[in-house]
Amino acid sequence: EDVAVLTPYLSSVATNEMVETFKTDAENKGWTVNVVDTRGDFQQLASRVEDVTNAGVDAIVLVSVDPNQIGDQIKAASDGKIPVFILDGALAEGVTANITTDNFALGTILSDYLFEAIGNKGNIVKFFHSAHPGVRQRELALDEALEKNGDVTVIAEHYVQVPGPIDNARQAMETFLRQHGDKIDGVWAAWDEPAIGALLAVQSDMPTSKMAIAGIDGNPQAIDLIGQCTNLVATVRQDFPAIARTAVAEIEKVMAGEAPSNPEIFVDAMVVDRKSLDATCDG
Amino acid sequence: MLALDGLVKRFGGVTALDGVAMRVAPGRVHALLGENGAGKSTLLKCLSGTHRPDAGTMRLAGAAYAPASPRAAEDAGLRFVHQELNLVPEFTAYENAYVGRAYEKRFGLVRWRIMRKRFAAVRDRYGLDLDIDRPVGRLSVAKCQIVEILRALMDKAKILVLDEPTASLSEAEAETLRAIVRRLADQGTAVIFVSHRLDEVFAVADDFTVLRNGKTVNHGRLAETSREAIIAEMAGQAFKQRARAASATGGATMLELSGLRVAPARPSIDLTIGGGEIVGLYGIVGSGRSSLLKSIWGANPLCRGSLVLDRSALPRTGIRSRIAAGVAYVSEDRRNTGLIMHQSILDNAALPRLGRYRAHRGLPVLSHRRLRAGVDAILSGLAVRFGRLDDRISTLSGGNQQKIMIGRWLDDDIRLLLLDEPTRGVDIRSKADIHALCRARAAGGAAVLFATSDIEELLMLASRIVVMAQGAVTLDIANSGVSRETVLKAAFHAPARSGMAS
Amino acid sequence: MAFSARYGTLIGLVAIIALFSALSPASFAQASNLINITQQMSLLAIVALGATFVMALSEFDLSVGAVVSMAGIVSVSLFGAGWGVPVTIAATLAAGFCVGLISGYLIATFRMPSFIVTLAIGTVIGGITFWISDGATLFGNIPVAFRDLGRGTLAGVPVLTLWALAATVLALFVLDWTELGRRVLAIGGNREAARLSGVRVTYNSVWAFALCSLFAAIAGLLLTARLGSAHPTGGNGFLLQAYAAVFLGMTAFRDGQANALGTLLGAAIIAVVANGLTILGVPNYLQDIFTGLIIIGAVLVRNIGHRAS
Amino acid sequence: MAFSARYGTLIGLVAIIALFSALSPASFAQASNLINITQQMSLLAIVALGATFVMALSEFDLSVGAVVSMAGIVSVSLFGAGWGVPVTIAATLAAGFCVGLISGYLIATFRMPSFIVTLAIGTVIGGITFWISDGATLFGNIPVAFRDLGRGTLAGVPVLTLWALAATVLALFVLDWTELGRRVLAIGGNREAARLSGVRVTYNSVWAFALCSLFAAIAGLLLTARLGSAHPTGGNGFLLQAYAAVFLGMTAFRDGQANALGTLLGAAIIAVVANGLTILGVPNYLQDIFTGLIIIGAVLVRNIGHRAS
Ligand SMILES: Nc1ncnc2c1ncn2[C@@H]1O[C@H](COP(=O)(O)OP(=O)(O)OP(=O)(O)O)[C@@H](O)[C@H]1O
Ligand SMILES: Nc1ncnc2c1ncn2[C@@H]1O[C@H](COP(=O)(O)OP(=O)(O)OP(=O)(O)O)[C@@H](O)[C@H]1O
Ligand SMILES: [Mg+2]
Ligand SMILES: [Mg+2]
Repeated sequence: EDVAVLTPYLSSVATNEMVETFKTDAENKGWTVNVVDTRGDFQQLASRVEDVTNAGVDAIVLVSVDPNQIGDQIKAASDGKIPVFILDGALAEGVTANITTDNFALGTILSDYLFEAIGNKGNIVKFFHSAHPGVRQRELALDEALEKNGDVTVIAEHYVQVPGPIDNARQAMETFLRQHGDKIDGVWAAWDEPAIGALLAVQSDMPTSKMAIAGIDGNPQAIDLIGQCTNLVATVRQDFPAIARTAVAEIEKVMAGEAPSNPEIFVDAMVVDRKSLDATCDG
Repeated sequence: MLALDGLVKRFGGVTALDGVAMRVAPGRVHALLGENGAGKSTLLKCLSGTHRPDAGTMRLAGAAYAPASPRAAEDAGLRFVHQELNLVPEFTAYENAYVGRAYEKRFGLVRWRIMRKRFAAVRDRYGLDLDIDRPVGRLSVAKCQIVEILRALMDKAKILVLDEPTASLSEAEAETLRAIVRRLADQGTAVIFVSHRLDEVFAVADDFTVLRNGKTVNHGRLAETSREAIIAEMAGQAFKQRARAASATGGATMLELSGLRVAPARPSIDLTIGGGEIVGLYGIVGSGRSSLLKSIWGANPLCRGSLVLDRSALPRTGIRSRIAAGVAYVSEDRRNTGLIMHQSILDNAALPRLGRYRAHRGLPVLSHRRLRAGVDAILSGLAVRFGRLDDRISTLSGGNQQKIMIGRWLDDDIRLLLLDEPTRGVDIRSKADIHALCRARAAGGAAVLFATSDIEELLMLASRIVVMAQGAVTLDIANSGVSRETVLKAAFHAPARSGMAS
Repeated sequence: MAFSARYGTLIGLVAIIALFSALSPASFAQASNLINITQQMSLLAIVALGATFVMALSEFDLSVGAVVSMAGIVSVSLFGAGWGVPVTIAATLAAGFCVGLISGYLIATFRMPSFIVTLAIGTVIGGITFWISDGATLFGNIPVAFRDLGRGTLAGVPVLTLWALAATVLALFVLDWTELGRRVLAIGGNREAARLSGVRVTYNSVWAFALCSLFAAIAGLLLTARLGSAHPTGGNGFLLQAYAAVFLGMTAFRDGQANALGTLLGAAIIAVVANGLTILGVPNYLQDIFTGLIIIGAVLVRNIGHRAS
Repeated sequence: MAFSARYGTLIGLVAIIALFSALSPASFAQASNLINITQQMSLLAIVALGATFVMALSEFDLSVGAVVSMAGIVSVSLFGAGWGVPVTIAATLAAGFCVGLISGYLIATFRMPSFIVTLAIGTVIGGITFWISDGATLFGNIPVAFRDLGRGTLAGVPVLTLWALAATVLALFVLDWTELGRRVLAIGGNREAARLSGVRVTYNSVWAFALCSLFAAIAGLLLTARLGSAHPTGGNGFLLQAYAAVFLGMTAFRDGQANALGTLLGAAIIAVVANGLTILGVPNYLQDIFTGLIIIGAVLVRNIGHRAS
């Protein structure tokens, strides 16, 4: 079978991991997988969906896409009897199934973990990027958590620039460290790359700091850094391989003429921290 | 020393050189003569390695000579001053002299002071006047020409090639240059000299070659021929230069400048020109003629003073107000401020009067048919040699470009014609054509104000002579029986601080 | 001039199409796919045609991407506020036009470099767009009448294709048949010579920038109609592609001057390559590599021909 | 020339610093913060200094961002393959240098527009980078000795700042004191004149492009050392900022020619604005708006002074 995988964010670590796992699993099943990246361009994404629809692929997989952004093209594909699967996106008309982790839930897990790590009290720095719909959900979850917990305040926040999120977050964090210094108790990063950037700033400018940094995604570099007992204490790992594997299974089912087990399938997330990594840290 | 035979060079359909032969001897000045478009510059560009001839042989000191690039030509000992300026505008004069050759260096580092010193020494040795620290983009055309000449004189050349080096120089500088050329020839350098000023050619050159339509039509020693014979050979027919102009007397006042200052520190200028008058503006380089014309044209804001055209005052600045009032202006630097070199002949010729070629009066939509017809009319009045209207204007010979630049402004409602060095680089016949155009405008009641650095032309065309020095008017007299000496004296006259003397 | 020098880039496009047709006769070389390509290239073509005006002036406008994004967000916001289709379109286009007026005014009056001014203006516009949208993708409340401006077909031709054709004709007309266009090209060719010939440099420059932004705003509206949503950075990807199209077009005809037909050709090359490589199922990284090589090849065909002549 | 015309952009920078100092004396106007800014601007400065060479040639190199990314990925891959620090650095720099050689060769020999060639080359490089890295962020196996090239301080000055200073001195030196630099500037000022005067246009142009890519590769290595990881598109954000810095610098001194000190000044303006606005805690959309306005203001100061004189 011919499967087309399309995404505007292939250069993002999380998206890349899903695509790679998907490719491996699907190719093991003997499918031909064609990956298309449009570098954040939705007009291009729409065009490429049209192309693969015209080329008559057997299934279309959209990764990290909000289907509302290209509603007509998805509808055209499903009208052409091509099933459309979405990884880490949302549900909309024409979508056969959306396999994802609930981003709002991710945000809540992160916020709760971080608040507890700083003793439910203190100042945090927030790194966010509201242009990405999933990442924005996490931000909304933080807002809700802050409302519930009046003792935690956002002392500074930074809108992370993409591309180059690590360096950008690092520069902002350096600035915040000079400005607020010891007053910062924690760093809330909407995904792991800014968390890594913040950590690099802390390591070079305030190596003795005890502040806790946490992010989302389970980025391998972040996990590595957590294992090294740095200030980066946790990441909420979305199980991207599981998302991808679930998608392969669902596609297989649909191609065999069955209905998907559920139009919206949630894959669980888990916290990765020193404890879950069995890291032994002193102090 | 240099022997050329059967050189042929074609550009698409145009045959620029069609079997040229020429012999240049060391220690002699060789004049290369011909009308505009005859192929002089093309021939020299074959010598400089810019163009590669399609056929023919070149021999230098007996050996075959076929430069693959300008660099190869330089290495062979040739130095060029091309007709068009080739300078880097942001660089100073002395750095321009080093572009394309080895800089003075130590440990790989450029030694600016030594370079400056060496260039200044060359300038002083040849007695030329030049500010060498200013970026050449801010020098006048004439000064740039001097930079080009000095660059070619930086080290001793076997052959020095000068393509119309005096076209933008005034009498004094041209005289200095001629002296330099003689001096170099006496020291053994072969000089190829292109000029449309025949007096100058007879004064400086020993031998000559005449080109016509890309062919050598005659060559020999200048001492054995005459001015008339040469003119006839260039034109292919006998051609009589018109004698001195009958001085038209001015009609009613057309232009009146009073208390005009182009900049706060410059002297004030008063000048009146009547309808039908042709006023020639003479001065040495930097005397302020171009600034004055530009100010009248409204291109440089006036600092002070008033400007009245045909009894109605003109605003201090604004070119369009001048155009609306029937003024036309031709700049002195066709390459940088006159024409758009990479656009077509059509585009260039139509630009000032685009509004004429509308399909309908009320709509700003052009009719290409009218455009072509209009431009054809302009060109046919000028005897321009060209291929197609859509060719780039840069493919025309310099003189033909000049004619288009003037011709595109000429029009029946012109009341004041401002010409800055209008016949620069133009051959004798075309010069006569341009002069005839001026006279026809004047006869039609227009006032003509032209700046020139050519005294011959000044005395031949002007009905009144105005001389400027250091920004002020130092002479203003009717042109009857005026001698060269009177004019030159006024041009070197240091004016009283307050301004006008006459 | 040799044939390959004169029509080199066009030959390049034909060669690319022939190649893809040979490799994928069943999918690429179908009429329906070729028609679809004309639709896919249409928005890029409109943005690039706008950029052609400022390139004719020998300037840059780096705010076009931001203006495309802005137009989308502004229009959906206005629909959200209950405005009707015609008023919303008019207001959005006016906003786009004004952006160009401001850039053009700053650049022409103060002789500031257009590269930096328009980059800065683009940043400002991006901030404003973000402010209006809160950084979120906006959808919903978009009237069907508006959406139909950017989808569907008319007599078998995609509506977007018709818009792009209209934009091409307009740009061609302005640049070749109006005084404004000829004057803009003259300023682009030699600013000082044009000024001394009586061309109003500021006035004409401002128009060129305003038209450029206007075209970008049109593309933004059509993009929103096509997608049914507006993203605060959704148009930014057009920037480099649009200039690539204009530059490809400048090598195509008329010896280095920006021109409308050339720009259309440039946009077509970019769109055909993207479509063909996707249909062939070439791996993602190879697509990038091929795209780059094909574009260089397309220009090279022409320039080698040019050198030979 | 009036003082404000001569040093306008510098005055702009001083004014910006004064403004931020007044608004945030406790955080912005601290020596430690100002030193930190020099570190934050350093990589941008290095990329921009490289771009200064091609701008001196009056050309563009749009592949710099891709080369920064490539250098990072290549170096981490080589470390992963067990190569030592010096060899890896040498190989990466050589790769960067070669990219410039290729672009420069195509542009100078075939007279292709640099904008389109370097855009295409950048796309090809991006594809190759993706291929090597599989699109993933690479980390691990990076020797500490290498990482220390991009972090920490030497005698109280951040190491990165020292690198940027060295790059500035080198660029200044090449452009102002070597024949190569002067020839590049001559070609940029008047290509035809330089050619007719015997300057080897191709040779010198190729050098300018090669140096530009080399500087970008250096920045890519330092970025990797600084972050301890390499991302396949991590350097792309430098592209527009680097040209913004060069253009700001061109308005700063010397009447419109690209120059090293000006570029450094341009990079400083961009870095100071980003730092100051972050410290003031201005919301992100307002940061964009202010950044744009401040940059326009910085150029305007100079150009208004210039007009007056
Ligand atoms: N690059 C070119 N492309 C096409 N035609 C050219 C080119 N260069 C010169 N020509 C043509 O060759 C002919 C000779 O031109 P050339 O410049 O040699 O004349 P010239 O004798 O120097 O005239 P002038 O006295 O006006 O300088 C002209 O008809 C000109 O139009
Ligand atoms: N753009 C400029 N910047 C600075 N000085 C200038 C500029 N243009 C002209 N000048 C100076 O003003 C004076 C008058 O120059 P102008 O060009 O009017 O003289 P001119 O008599 O026409 O000389 P030329 O024969 O060289 O054209 C000269 O000293 C010249 O150096
Ligand atoms: Mg000539
Ligand atoms: Mg003059």
